[in-house]
Amino acid sequence: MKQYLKNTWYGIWTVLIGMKITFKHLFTPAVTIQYPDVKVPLPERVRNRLYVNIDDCIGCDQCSRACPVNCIEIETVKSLPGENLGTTSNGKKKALWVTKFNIDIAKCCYCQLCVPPCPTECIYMTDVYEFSEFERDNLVYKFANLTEEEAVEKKSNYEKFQAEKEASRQVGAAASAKPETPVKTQQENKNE
Amino acid sequence: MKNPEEIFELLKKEFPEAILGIDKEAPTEPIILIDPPQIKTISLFLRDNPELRFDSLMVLSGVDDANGTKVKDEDGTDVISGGTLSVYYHLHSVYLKHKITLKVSTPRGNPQVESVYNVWRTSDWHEREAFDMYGIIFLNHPDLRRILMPYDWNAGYPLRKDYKNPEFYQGMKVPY
Amino acid sequence: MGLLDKEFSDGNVVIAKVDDLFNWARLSSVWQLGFGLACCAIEMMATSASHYDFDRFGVIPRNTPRQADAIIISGTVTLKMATRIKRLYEQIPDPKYIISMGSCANCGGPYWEHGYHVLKGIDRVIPVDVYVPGCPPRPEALLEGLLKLQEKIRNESLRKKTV
Amino acid sequence: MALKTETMILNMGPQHPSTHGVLRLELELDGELIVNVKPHIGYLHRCFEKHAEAMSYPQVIPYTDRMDYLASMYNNFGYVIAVEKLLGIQVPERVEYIRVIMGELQRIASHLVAIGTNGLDIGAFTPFLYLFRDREKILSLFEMTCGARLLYNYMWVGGLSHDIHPDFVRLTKEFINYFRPTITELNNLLTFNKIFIERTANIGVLPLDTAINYGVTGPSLRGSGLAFDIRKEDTYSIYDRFDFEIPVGQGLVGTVGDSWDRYYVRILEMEQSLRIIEQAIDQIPDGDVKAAIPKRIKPPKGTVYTRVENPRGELGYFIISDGNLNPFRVKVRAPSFVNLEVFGELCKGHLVADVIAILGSIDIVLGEVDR
Repeated sequence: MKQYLKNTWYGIWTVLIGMKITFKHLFTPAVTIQYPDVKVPLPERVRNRLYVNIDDCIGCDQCSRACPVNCIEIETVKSLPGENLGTTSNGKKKALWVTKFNIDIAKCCYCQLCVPPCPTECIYMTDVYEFSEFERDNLVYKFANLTEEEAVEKKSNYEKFQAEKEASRQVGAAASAKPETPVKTQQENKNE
Repeated sequence: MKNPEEIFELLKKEFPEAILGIDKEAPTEPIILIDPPQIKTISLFLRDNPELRFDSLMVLSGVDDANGTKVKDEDGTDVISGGTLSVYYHLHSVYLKHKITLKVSTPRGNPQVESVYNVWRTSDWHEREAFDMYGIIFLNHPDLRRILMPYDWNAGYPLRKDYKNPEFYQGMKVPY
Repeated sequence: MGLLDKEFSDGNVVIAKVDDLFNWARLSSVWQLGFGLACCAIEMMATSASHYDFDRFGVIPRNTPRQADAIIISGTVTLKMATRIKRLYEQIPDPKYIISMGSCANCGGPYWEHGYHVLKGIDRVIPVDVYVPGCPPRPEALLEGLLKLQEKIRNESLRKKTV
Repeated sequence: MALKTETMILNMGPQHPSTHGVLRLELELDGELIVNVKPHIGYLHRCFEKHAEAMSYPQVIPYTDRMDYLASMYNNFGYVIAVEKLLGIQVPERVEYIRVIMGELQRIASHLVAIGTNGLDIGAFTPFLYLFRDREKILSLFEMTCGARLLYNYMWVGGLSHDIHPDFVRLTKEFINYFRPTITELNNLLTFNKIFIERTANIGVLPLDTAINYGVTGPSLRGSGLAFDIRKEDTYSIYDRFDFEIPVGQGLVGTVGDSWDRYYVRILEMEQSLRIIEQAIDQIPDGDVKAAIPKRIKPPKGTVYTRVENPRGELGYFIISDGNLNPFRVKVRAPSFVNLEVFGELCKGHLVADVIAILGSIDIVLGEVDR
């Protein structure tokens, strides 16, 4: 009986201690962030939405290879010798048309493994985190700045150029090595 | 406290046929190779011998050695035939503080290993996992069911190197 | 409110006003099914905890689907779990809303390629209203997703949808 | 007179607020008493081991994050140690110190969730809110350092992804000073609350020999009274340089190894973690954190098993390398997976309401149980 009363008293007493603590907390400043009205500044290293500065991209495909989830899709077309694609902001010469640079941000796991390999520092993570969508397809971000027609054109240009080169080389090879026909076929095989 | 070589010598003396050898190529600890049907007797010895006292099984892992020959089946997918599946046992003594690794290899076509359920109860779920992932059958395990995959999964053992994912499971499309 | 949901074939002033009232009531008390799946669930818990306080938007976790208005699918949905989620979804009374939180629920996320046991997107099983990207999304991002959902509810109507 | 009665099967989960995720329990009941518990797992099986076989070594690190999502730093830690052992590389001193500090901060953050949810399940809502408030402070430290709140991908093979922020040392010290009194407050609020003690003391007693036979590790094993901690036992990184104690369960309010002991070990462990951080933060040497990161990680043929003391117990990585860029096999010895096995044993003979108290005291993370 004595133990029972003691236990009861102990129960009430410890609850009162707890209540004292909660009461004290009534007078501490609130920590809640009033989100839509107040937005706390994020630290500089914060990792949110990926962004690609396509003007600086040289189409080297390094980020896509580093990505563990393969959410970056890059397609490039080689430029023709006469074309000038300009340089990136840190002075690298561009040699490839980036016809497709898609990031499926819905797949991205925000690990930042794609950022360090980039030689021109054109892919980086921004502090934008508010980009929810009603449709999932809107989460595929297309960064390439060539229009589709342009991309097709570049592709066909390059193919034409390649074909011309091939033809001229075949003519050249035929001219230089006329007697040795088997070698020529071998070369052809290699080019395929 | 004993090092793995000493334990190997001790085991070799006790069970001359069941101990197949010691593999020292690993950069960390050597691996003692054991005949699959004998693993339970050896485990009991390892646990109960006062000099060894391996009272805890750290991890039991199934491995597909992928050392068989690859053949193409009618759909054109690679299927491995022949070769072995292995089970690694990492043991540890809480009181004597020594560690040891055991390995058993069993043919891929009929993978059967004696269960160590009665030696270390930890092995219960580990063995079920190895069965789930590799299809290794642990003899005398009291409750050998799938553990991580659904109970009605009938598309094979996912961690085998030649596993092929099914197209549908209960009407849900599986591939992306 | 299943009886009143999308029942009226033509709108009038009364329906329009009732619409507003209903939408306001619905959007300001989105009771969610307390339902954590994976990593995102921890961020969801953090959202309901002191710093972000989900309660400000009327979001209270309910432990049974029959009292809930919305599910936040917070994390990876595996094939084993998908059938259960479908069942839970079916038990929620109309109108019901789904927020898909995080990469995994959106499309399988990091597991889309080799995940033999991962459902590649919860929208293969149940319809999704808002996709919140992130892995895991920040609590603010989830709140923003909720605001988007409220936006959607605000524009709903009791009228039948014209095709 | 013994009436012949039938037992009843009660299903709990996978959607249940107190199962800490998607665990399904099949309870066999005799009235209110539990006769048998069958856990069904796998509802969050995310195929980590298959992914590890398809990725290169550094690409596996983001996936290790996602296993035990409450202790991502420690998962990274264990993995990078394993790969470094396989490669045979030494990391710079500075990296070791930062790793230890991050690991211990993560241990505190993880225990805060464990304690908070344990209390929440039993009915104590206020501590949950207070602890999440404190956890948010640790998360902001992590966010400042590596940019992510939950899944960090911070420790890389041979180094770290970022150096610490210039303010990190100051803010961590501030956090330690802030957090010490909070633990006392928590003790007053929850630990020694009579109602909490009544719910947890003498509930789910785990005897030591059962614990060892079932392979239980971490706070659950220490709660049973054995001072077994891999940080001391099989010391890794630079843990041998710090002075700290291993708290064990003593049965202060009940039997040794009951739920309350497992809970209290966590609180004592947080204090020890603070001690380690205090010692380490003053000793961080200067240097580069990316010095030893290899360009291409291609370990030699071989196998390695390393273990670290995760907040939940022994986290082991068993890696087989066949000399290629991808690991041949990565097996994870997940502490929660092993600790959950003993759960059925603990519940036998208790009431239904005790199930969640016991489950909370084991502190499982389903991401790690199922991987």
